[in-house]
Amino acid sequence: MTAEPTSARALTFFDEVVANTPGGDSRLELCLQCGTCGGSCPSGADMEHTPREIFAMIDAGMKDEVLRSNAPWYCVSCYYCMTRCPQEIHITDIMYTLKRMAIREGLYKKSSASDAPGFSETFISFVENNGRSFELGLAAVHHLRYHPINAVKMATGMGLEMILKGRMAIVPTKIKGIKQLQSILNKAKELGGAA
Amino acid sequence: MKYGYYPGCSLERNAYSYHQSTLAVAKPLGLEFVEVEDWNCCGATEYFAIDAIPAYALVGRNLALAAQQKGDDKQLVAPCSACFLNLKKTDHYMDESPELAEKVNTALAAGELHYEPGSVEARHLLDVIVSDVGYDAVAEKVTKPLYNLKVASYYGCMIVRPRALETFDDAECPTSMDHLMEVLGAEAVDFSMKAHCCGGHMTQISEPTAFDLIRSILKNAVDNGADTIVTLCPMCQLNLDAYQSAVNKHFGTDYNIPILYFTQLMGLAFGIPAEELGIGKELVDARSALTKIGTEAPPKPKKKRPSKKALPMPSLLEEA
Amino acid sequence: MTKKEKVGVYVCHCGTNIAGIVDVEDVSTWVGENNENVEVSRDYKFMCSSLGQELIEKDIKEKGLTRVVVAACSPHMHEKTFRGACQRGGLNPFLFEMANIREHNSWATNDKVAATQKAKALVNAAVERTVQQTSLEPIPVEINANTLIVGGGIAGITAALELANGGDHVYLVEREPSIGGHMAQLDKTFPTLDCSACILTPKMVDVGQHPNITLLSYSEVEVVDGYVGNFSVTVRKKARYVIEEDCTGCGICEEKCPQKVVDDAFEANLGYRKVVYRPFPQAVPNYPVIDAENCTYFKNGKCKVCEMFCPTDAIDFKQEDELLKIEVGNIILATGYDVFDARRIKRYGYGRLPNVFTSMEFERMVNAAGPTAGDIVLRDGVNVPKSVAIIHCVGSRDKNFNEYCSNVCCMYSLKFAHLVHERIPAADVYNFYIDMRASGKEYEAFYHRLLEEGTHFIRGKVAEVTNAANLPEEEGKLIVQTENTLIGKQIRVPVDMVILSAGIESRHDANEVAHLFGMGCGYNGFFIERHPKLDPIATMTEGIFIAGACQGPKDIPSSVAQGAAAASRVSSLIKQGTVMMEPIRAHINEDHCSGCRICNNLCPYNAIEYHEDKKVSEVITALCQGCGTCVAACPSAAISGAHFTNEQLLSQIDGILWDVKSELKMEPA
Amino acid sequence: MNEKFEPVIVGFLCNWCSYRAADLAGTARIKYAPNMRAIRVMCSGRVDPQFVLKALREGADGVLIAGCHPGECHYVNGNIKALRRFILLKKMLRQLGVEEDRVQLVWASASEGNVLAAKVDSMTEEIRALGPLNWNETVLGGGNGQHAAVTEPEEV
Repeated sequence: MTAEPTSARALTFFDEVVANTPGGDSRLELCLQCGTCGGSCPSGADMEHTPREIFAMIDAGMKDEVLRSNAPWYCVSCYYCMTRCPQEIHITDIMYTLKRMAIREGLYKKSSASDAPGFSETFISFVENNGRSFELGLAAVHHLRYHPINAVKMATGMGLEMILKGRMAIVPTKIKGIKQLQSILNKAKELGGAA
Repeated sequence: MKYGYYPGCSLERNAYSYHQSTLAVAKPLGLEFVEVEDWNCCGATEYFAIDAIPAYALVGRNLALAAQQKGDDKQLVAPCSACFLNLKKTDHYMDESPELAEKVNTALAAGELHYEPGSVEARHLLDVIVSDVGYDAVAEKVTKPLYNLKVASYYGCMIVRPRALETFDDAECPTSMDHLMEVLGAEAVDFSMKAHCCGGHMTQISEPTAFDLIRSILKNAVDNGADTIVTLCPMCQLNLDAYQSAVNKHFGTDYNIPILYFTQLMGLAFGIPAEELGIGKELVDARSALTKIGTEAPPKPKKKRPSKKALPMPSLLEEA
Repeated sequence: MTKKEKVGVYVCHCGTNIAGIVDVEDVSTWVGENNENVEVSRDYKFMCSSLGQELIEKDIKEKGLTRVVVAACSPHMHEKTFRGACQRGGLNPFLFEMANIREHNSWATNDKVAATQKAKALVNAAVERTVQQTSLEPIPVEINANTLIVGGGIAGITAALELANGGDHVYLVEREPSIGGHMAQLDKTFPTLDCSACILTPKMVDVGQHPNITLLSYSEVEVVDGYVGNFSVTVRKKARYVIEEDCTGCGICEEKCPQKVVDDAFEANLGYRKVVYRPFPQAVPNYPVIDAENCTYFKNGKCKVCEMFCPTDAIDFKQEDELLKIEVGNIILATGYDVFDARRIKRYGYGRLPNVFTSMEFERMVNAAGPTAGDIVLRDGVNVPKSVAIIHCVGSRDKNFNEYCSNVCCMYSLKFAHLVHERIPAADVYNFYIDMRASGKEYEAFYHRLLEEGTHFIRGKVAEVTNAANLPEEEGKLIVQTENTLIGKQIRVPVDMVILSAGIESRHDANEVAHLFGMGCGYNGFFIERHPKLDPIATMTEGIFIAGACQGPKDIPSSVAQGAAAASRVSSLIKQGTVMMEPIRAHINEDHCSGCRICNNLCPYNAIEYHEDKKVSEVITALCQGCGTCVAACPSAAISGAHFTNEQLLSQIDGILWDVKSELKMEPA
Repeated sequence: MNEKFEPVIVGFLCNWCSYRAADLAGTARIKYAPNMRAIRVMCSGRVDPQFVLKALREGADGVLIAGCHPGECHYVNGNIKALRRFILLKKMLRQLGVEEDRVQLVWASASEGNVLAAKVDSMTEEIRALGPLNWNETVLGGGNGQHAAVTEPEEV
């Protein structure tokens, strides 16, 4: 029997982040604030807050600021931080958690990377409808939504070249078991939570 | 050697040449790849950003299908680094967290599927070639060595990291593809940026960020005298190849270095015609670089004798 | 029928440490009322205070107590204290028992009810156990006045001189050809910047010349037998191929030897040495050794230049290793540390990028007697760096390598910064640190001095060192990439030279050495001390002491202090002449022994002898260490382990389960 | 309020490693289940199987044997002997119809207070799940007082 603490501490933003990070232990509480992550991050120079700063802010309960930061959206999943972290904190996974929380809370809209979730959402909408990703559709929809000028550039420049080289499909591929996949995903969405 | 094969969405189209060349070199190496029937997208780096359980379930479906299909072997080969990592990570986390495994399986049950963690082992194509086939067996198949060709081996991220997943090569300074290139007769150039990020999806989110990363990789390869950069991931190839002209425009540079798949160079060395390897589909034309391939082995570069005053250079850990 | 004893029970509050969780009054009252053997039971604020101890003494005398139980902290903390109180009261100290209700109970839970219940069980068990205990007398062991010291670094040197000056004989065994250890490699020492060699070499000479010190350099301990007071040690004296008696240390052989190799020991890879060599000019002893692995003669059978030129015919290619047997009473281990191998952190480029240096390389570089005669230059040996980055915590404070702080790197990194400022005044010096740790005497002042000298301090653990330039000003430089955590920005600092402040690691063979001496290594490979605060010098094995960095990372003053402390501990034992050993030994009852000999092979110390004539086994008390394995194994229960007898332990089990005993068992048989 | 079953575990801790590990757990104020009651022995090799059986017979729901890590035994290899006895003991418990998990072994060095604490926690939960032992019913059968064949274990 592990004794219960005499008075339960109220759940903090920190607890929320930890609880929403799947795959075992996030180890977030171990952060030494050494900056290895911030120094290693390929897009760290363009982040409004380095991962290290984000962790300090999580600890300080600055939920609004954290979920509005562009930092999680600028994470490229290169896993340098996670590999180098002297405390073996699961940094990349925490970044994914923050993205999900930002979407859930709607706070990403106030972020300077406000179109990043859109990219992810467009991407998965193709996956959910076809079972496969669809680059042309993704590029077109994403750019038309957020960067109309880029869309024009795409259609005439690199994108056109890709199509000419046969490297971009004009129509999406659909898997046979799309219904099966959709029931799986729908069930998964119902289950929710982190794990 | 028989393996399950998960090509992933990119290999269907933008990286079709990777798919083509993979199958072309698999044959002489005695590798039999059985494609997972009706596989779906792995979610790349996007699905995890939206919703965790569906993201794992998405990958879970592929693992379940692979497990159903596999014969006596539990190996599943993925040529794309992102696919490889997602397959491996999902299996690993399901194994580590029974709670996650339960949720994923509840979702899979809605499609009458089930996946037991550990029943499929995801492997990257490069790992299979260097570890299972081995350098010696590859060397035996070389009929047209890539003499004189200077190659920068670019690994990117998701094949060597995170270390928690016990990768087959070093997370910071991988060398397996460099050795492979040497076995093919090419010269592997020093390449500090070999495991750095290609920008990933940043081309879609913040071009300046992505261009910075792409440029630093191109620059380092060119600075070290590389004729070509070889890759092992469709995303890396796409970013370095398709965005090269945009990067040049952005920085006022004039890089013109072709980006090939390592399987394409293997094919060439095995004497397979370039068309059958999908060479020519790259946006930065590889032909001029490939004309550099000579018929005779270049003389071994003489080790420069250090000056009398020079201090001894420490050995590397592998040499010690 | 159980005999009735008069047990005194004392439940300690330990301030609130115990009383805050355990209802000590309840425990005391309960045991007094429920255990018929208890004569008196009390609770008291601090039992270990003199008043608490007097309470025990008084009760023994006045109430005629025959057993004493103190429920307080761990016996490892205060068993000795209370045994003393019993003895003063006139009770044999082995009729005393402690119940650990602090470390094992009040400190381990917040549940007051459960803790009180558990305390009752532990106290009751102790009472039941004492009833079965018998009077024992400690075993006196004579102490051999000779001491073995393993390791001739500054800690071992200090210990050796302390003991030798006191008139006792010391065998100093050193693995390398010379004593001096890591300190001999250093240039200046922080924070006072004394020249390391200037303060160390006189001590080395003293050791070499001391009549009470037998110096066995280029030697290693192979076998350790015996126990405190009487160790028997076998030392392998490796072949030097130089006859010590004939060698004058003139150095001609070294000068004439045609074969040069990189010196990966003393010069830390930065310089070369001959194949017949002394690690450094002031080596003690001053005889050279021949490195057989690289010697042309040993490889090809030709050369012998050294032999040809030696004026005293002191070269002997046929020399072989010698095994020496020495008898000592105590052993001090001062085996030092290894420097973290910086090549393991690939992202810092050591071994790949020429102008990345390790701290030990830099020590040799700035040393006037080193390969560059003290000039700070790049790997080409010519160019002088205009900017230098010093990276702290290389291999330290990192779970991927070593989790702990190496204790000395911050300070020597400051020293490096100072030396660069001193030798290259125009150079920019950057120190990349996580936390600046300058907690020794005058250390903080040294840090302030470096602030004044204009060192750039950047708080951030370096992410990587690369030669991949992005900007024109980065071309041809090493770029140090990190987050400046104080401004929250990723930065890239181009420099000419990078120094990696490598941490301290336990010796690579620390585990084997620990095993050889019958003691333990902690998780990180450092030797385990008897108590981390109150006894960092002694080990769990009587007669074996540790000093210096083999116990944990430490700087020179701390190593010297530990070396002296270890000598003083040994001196004290020598002065006592005899040591009292706990009488926890096994004994075989001949009448019950069936002569099955199961115990013979189980004993790890070969302390059980079989008498063929009587068909019984016997324990040799002097060799027995009291582990009790034979006691547990004896099928005829003929072996008893003093102070841990079956009766004592079975009673303890009975007592500990007072609240859950099954009904059936409570009934009389 | 529903009373949770609180198992009682007797712990045999070796003097050099695991007893000190428990000391360290306390010193570090690691909180763990208060269900284990420790008995100090000089070495895990001293743990006679009859001690374990005695504890189970007298009402303990589980027994934990804790020693130094293999290779780190203060008495060279007493812990290996403990391990061999432990394996035989488990076999015997199976024959007696006692769940194997009621007797567990852990290696905890003097610096591993956390390891010992975690073991006590996990073992407490496992035994809680098994429920009370009730030796009389389980082994003696129906509490008729008949002694089942409790043979002395084979020595190793």
